Amino acid sequence: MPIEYYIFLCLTLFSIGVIGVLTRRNAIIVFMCIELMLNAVNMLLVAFSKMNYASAQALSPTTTAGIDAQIFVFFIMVVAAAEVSIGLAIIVMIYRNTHSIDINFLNRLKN
Amino acid sequence: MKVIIGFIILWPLAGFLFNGLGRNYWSKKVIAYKATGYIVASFIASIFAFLHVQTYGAVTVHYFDFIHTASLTIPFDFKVDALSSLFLLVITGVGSLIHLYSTAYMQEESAPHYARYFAYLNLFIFSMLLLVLGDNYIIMFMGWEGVGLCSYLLIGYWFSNGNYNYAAKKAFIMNRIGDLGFLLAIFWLIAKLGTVSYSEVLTAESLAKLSSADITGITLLLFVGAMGKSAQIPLFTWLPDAMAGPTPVSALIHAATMVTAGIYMITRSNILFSHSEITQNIVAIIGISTALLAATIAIKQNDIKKVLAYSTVSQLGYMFLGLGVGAYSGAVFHVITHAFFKALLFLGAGSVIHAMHHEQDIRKMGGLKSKLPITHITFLIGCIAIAGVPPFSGFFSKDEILAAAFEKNKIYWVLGLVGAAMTAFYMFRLYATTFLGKFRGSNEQEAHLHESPLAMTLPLIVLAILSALGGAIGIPHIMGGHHWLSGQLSSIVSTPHETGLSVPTEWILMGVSVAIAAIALLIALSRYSKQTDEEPSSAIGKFFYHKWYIDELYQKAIIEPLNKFALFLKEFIEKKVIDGAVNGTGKLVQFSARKVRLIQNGQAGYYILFMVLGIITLFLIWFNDISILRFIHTLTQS
Amino acid sequence: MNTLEILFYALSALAIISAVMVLISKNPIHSVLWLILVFFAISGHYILLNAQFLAIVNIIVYAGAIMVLFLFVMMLMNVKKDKEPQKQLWVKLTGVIAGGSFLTLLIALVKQNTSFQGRDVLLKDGSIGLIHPLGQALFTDFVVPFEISSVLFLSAMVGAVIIGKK
Amino acid sequence: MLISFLLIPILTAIVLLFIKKDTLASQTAIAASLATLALAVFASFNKVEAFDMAWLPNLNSRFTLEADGLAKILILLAAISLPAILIASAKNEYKQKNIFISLLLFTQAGLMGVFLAGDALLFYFFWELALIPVYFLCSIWGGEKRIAITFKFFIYTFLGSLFMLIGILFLNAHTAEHSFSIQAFIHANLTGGQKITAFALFFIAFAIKMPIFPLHTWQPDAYEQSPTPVTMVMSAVMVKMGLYGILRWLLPLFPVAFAAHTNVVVLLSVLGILYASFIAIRQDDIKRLIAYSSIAHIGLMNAAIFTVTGMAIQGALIQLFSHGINVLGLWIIADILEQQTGTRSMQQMGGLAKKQPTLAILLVGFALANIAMPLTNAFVGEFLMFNGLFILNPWIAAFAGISIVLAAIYTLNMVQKVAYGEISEKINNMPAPNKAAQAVLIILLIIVFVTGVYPQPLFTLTADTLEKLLAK
Amino acid sequence: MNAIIVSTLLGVIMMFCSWGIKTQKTQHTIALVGLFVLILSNLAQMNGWYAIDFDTKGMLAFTRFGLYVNTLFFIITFIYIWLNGEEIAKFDNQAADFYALFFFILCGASILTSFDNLLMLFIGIEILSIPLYILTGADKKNLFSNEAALKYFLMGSFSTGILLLGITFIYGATGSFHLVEPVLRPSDGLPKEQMILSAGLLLVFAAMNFKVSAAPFHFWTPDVYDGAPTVFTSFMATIVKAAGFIAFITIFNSQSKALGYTWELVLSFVIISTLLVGNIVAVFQRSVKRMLAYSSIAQAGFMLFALYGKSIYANEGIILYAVVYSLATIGVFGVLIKMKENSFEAFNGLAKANPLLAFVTTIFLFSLAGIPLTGGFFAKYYMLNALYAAGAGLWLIIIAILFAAVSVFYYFKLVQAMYFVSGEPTMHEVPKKYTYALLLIAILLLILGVFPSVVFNYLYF
Repeated sequence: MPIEYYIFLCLTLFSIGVIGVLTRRNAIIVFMCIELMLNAVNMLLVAFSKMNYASAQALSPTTTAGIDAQIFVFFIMVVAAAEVSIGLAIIVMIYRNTHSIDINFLNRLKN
Repeated sequence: MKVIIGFIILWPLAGFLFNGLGRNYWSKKVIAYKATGYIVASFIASIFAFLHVQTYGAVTVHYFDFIHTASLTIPFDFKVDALSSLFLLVITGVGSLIHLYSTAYMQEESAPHYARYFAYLNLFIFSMLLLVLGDNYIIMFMGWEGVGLCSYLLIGYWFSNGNYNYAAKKAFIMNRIGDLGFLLAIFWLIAKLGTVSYSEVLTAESLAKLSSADITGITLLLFVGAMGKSAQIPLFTWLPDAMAGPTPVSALIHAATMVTAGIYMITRSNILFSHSEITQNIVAIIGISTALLAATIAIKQNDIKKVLAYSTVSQLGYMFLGLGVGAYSGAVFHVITHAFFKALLFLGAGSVIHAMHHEQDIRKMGGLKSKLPITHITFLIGCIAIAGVPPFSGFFSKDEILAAAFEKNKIYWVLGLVGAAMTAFYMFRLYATTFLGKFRGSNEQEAHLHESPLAMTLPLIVLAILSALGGAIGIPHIMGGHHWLSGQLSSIVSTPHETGLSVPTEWILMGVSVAIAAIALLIALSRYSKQTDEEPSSAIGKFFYHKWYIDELYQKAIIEPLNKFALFLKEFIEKKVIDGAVNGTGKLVQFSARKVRLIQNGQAGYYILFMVLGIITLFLIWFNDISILRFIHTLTQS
Repeated sequence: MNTLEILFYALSALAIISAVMVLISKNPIHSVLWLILVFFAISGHYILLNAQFLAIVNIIVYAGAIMVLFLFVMMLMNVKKDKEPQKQLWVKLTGVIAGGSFLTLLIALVKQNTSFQGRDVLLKDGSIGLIHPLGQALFTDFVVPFEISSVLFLSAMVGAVIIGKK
Repeated sequence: MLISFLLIPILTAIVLLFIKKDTLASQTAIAASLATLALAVFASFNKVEAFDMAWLPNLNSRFTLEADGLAKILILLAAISLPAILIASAKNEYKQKNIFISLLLFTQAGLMGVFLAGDALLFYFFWELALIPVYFLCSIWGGEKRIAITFKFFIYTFLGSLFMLIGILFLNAHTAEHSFSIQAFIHANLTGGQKITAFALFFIAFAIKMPIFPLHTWQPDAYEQSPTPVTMVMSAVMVKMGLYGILRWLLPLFPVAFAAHTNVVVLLSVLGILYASFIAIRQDDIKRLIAYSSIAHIGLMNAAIFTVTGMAIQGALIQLFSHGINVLGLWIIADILEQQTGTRSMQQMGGLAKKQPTLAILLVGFALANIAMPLTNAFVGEFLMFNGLFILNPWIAAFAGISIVLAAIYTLNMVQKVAYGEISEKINNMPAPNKAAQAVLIILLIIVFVTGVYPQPLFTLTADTLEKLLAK
Repeated sequence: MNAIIVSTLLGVIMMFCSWGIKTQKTQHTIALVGLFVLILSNLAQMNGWYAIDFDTKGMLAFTRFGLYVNTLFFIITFIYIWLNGEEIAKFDNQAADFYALFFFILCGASILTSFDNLLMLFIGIEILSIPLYILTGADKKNLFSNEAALKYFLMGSFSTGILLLGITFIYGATGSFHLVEPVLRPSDGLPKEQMILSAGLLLVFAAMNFKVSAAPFHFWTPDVYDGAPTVFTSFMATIVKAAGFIAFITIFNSQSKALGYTWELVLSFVIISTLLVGNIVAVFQRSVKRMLAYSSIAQAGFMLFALYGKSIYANEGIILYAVVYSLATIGVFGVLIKMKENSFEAFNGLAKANPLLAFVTTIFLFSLAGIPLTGGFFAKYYMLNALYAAGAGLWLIIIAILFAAVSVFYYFKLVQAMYFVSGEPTMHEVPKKYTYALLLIAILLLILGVFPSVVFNYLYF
């Protein structure tokens, strides 16, 4: 499978995530869209990992080239989990105070 | 000699400092004695200097270097030669008399002001001496500006009066315009020759270095300076106004000495002037025009001092005519005789004014002949002298100029003759209206009429004698004299004026001028011994009466536009344009601050949108090689 | 077209369609569910790439833990079903255009890029995605970040405590 | 030796912060400034060693103080002006006067530093240091519109000096060892275009500081709004910083670029001279009048320097000093008038000659110096400067010469309105003469006339600078 | 390594303190002692003493520069905590938790000064950011604080996504997460095979710009700085930002020569827009806090100069700038904390009411504005020098200078309020000790204003 396909796929997902961030007002959905972006990146990393592995394997069959990318994905997930806990905590806090999670109403601070 | 010359100039300075600093401490008597004494001392020293020059010839003394730089050295040197020693005598001599006169004339002033007056007067003498003693143009210029300053201070002596202040300022500024010309001439000399000393500038080698354009330029600029100081067209209007000052001041500064500085300067640099035909013609034309213009105005004036003032302007015009036609010694001769009789006339007028309690309008006078006998006699002598009746001094000097003019150009002579006639006319108009007929003033004034004290009449008498006999120093050859003055100046004047006229012609010329003057004199006498001039009714009369409307013309054509221009600069250019631009920059920053901050609208969605757009922009810049940016980049890479 | 390719296209289509559905669902709950579907599709891709460990972790962590947390919070907030206010149309349009141009730009770059030409991704085979080599790597070469990521969790924990406390 | 020109004022200034009693503070300051003056006089007639110390090793910048004639004459001016100002304003009431005086001393230290610095970075440092105390002085003790006006002044000059900073940076980058010394700057390796760029960067700073038309609009406002003692410092000494910068830095560094810009700058300056003179004619506020007059004078000096003729530069060198003295005198008089009559409008004055004749005489004396009467100090300088201009171009000299007439007009206007005429109410209400200030004025006036009659010491003092400048 | 380990341990210790020790004062003291230990341990590493010595497998690389910067960060944090102990305690009864977060942040900062692998960069940034989200929202009842936290969090996560995409691209193109060698080969144009690589770098660039709040990725800054509790804004705007810059420089300085002139263009664009937005908008602010937020954007614009190219000035300059800017900002915020309101009017007449406080505030503001005699001047000078030494055109420097002049506008507005406007400042009681602490900072700034090299001389011994 040519790498470009994976790149296109992941970029598409990433961009959908971006569009989601730009078009939705619900903070949670926005946050979910960001998670989508991260996942798109994850997939791309794995694809690159396998691409590198493929080229390295041709030279040495026991190579572990590309493993770093998969580890990286692992760390991204770790970070994402931590981020989610904080993010949701903040969203809940806001909800407790304003009973809304609409980011459009978050404009007390401006100019 | 160094010491004597030093004394000449330092006595008046000492007087200035003494009177200026001690004005609150000395009594009027002390002040008067000191002030006069210093000038007399200076006069005595001047006599020594004069005699020294007569015996040993010209001397130059060096004191110190005023400016000494790599590229220019201006020594502080004094030079006493035939020309300056003559002027020294006139200045200190007439100066002493006028100081003496002033001690009585200014008696009404309180002591500090009295002292101030004498301080100014001493300072004036000092400046004037500086002017004539200097061995280079810079020192002359110092004196030149100094006398202008003193003139300013003395015209504005009664400083509470706004008009007087205005007159003083006008005098100073007009002088400054002339000074600018003088200064530029000095620059020109320095630029071309690198020196301003007479002994180096006025030599054949220097002349060789100057092109004819240079000479014309320099002489014209010098003449501009002379115009200002000696009240020639177009810078003459300050002089009549200068009569605001005390009358002795008018006599000393605005008749006898300062105003003749221009003649001194041109005579001093006559070598340059002789080499420029153009300048000479211009000098002559301006001189004769001024003479005529002032004479026409003088005919219609009713203020005793104004008449004399215009008469001075007119006589100065004559002197410039003389300079223009090359009769340098004639011009100097006229300066000297004029100093005598004009000082006399002014002092006489002062005596009249003193007696009349500061009434200056001749229509309110009349019949003073009997009340002020000494004043009357001396004034009459002055009038005769100025009218050019032989053998009084004015006749000789004026005639010398006219003869030279005739030789140069007949038109000058004719015009000069007309002027002479007018001079005789207005002087005797003045004399007749003032001294003859019946008294026309108030009874109160009549009751107080009195002859002036001795301190005032003594100078009058001395000056009257000088006016009468002063011509002796320049009796022309045809009358059997040997023209002492001309001989004196032969070392200064490069081309001593040897009249090329035949003896009969000269006699005829003399006769014509005397006849014309006599006729004018008689007409005036007969007309004005009984009556006075009323307000002029004819157009030309009004024109003369209003001084050709020249003041008004200057006001409308120069002063007002300049004032408006200044206001325009101040109110519009400065405030709106330049400061507007500066403040506008500040406002622009604030305005853009107001606008740009609106992008920060508080919406997280927008923020992220802008971030995405920002990324896109970065990509576009990076990958698409935006050519404008590349252009700017290459353009400014240094 | 072999099986792998068919699977690739099918999973890709699923992922993209679900992702789009996340965007356009009015109901937030539906969005969450669609997103879980996306994650499943991505996990499918991981399996396709023989990244078994990540596929499992993805399901467990993302679809399992994280998304459930999302769902949980959403339930907690009792968000009304289709009451979510929408942004103005032009804002949405701008967002779509911006995202679209971002995508176009990157795709254009990838297309121009020559270094990827002819390089393939190894599907199905390759042992690096298995748990054994990954674990080996994680505790040898990547032990430093592994340890340090604990700090991340610690701070997240402290943070949650600070914010969660009344 | 040289370092004490910085230390005395700075230490005194710090001490003053803790002296709360006004009279004691002012006496301390006067004593200190007189000590500085004594040092300055001594330095003027003796050879002084340069002071050199490592400062910023990483930047290759050294703490170098050195004094040639140019520096000495300005040090002397700064040293004269401060005691004069302090004595003349000793009676003035200011809140927290000790701090006021302290800031003045800081300014003096900054000025001294500017004149002595032999290292570009140090020069810039002091350049700003002289500005900051003035900012506070004007803003705290100034007139009604002080805040906005002073701020404009500050931003304007600060912006200008930032350009100079770029210039310094630029030159520094092109010197062999990244040095900041003047010598290294002179030998900087620049192309012609780069020289012009650097020239422009420096020139902007100096032009704003002087100021040259049309960058001058901060000045009249700032002078008007500042407390007069500060105006004196600004006008007598601070504006000289710009000219000093041109003589010390611009001319030696970029002789070619300098000569290439002669015509433009001279023309601009001459335009500015006339412009300022015309505006001065219409001023009623005595401080604004002096301000515009000062712009005209400074413009002349600038034009003279840019002619690059020995005579004109010589003239400018001594005029730096003379103008400082003259304008100081005028400002002291203006200050006395403002303090004693409560107004600056000349319309409301008049008759001073009757009320306080001594002051009126002094006013006339300084007015004469202001219009460069012969035998006053200003004549010597202006004469030489005009001469240089004439050698450059007679027409420009003639054009600039009009300002001689205009100067007479506005100065005499001032004299007439203030000293002469009927005695006005405000003048009539003036309290007893301020003897101390008058004594200062008399001393200054003596300096005016002595250096006007015998300027040779000033020529001797500046001879070495002139020689250096013309050696190029 | 010492610093990372010790700061983590200290963070944990502080966590437990919040249960064990109830008095705020003790917690404060422990935190300060901890910081002292941290500084010592870091110095120890600089002198070659390691607690644990093991191979990081190319994850971290400890350079003298990085370690020295760490020391400075710790010292500044020490000053910060020393100054603000009381203020932090005011929030909650759990100051220890905040201290713990500070230590975690310092751990993140230490990683950012020593990372040698993009993975560590990512983790470091996250360790730095996550506590910040919390600190921003620490004032739980305050809607502004809440809003700021959410905004910061959302945008921060978004930028993390961008960062990751960039890293992925770089990995795709080079097959490695290491950043040892310049990844781009120098060339005139853009070779086709490096498109993705440069795209990756650009995305990383964008994400880093976000972290250091450079335009057009600065939007979070004003709102977050404004909304966050002032005491934390102070920390956020200083250490955190400086650490971000160090990371930024580490990534790009080795690359910049290879990146060519398009890189200069991109950087110029960012620098100019950052300076423009920061300076221009700050002019119109009515709240001092918000003004400072914008000004910190403007300062970031200056710090970006260090990215322009590798030179000795860039390294020395960024250290100096970071220190000076941090000290001055901590000082200004320290004064601001004592104000009851954030408006300019609150400062009216401060000079009269408390001359010393007004004086130190003036020093801080001067330093921020870059007036000579304060450290800010040399900081700016070094940055300009770095810019020019890296071959930037003079035009960029001139633009920077123009904006520096604009910055005087708003900093001096505060000076004017304090000195020239009469009024009563609306402020809390300021303890003498507190003022003296501020005075100490001011004196430090003055020393740096005359002898800036004291900061980085240590770099060479």
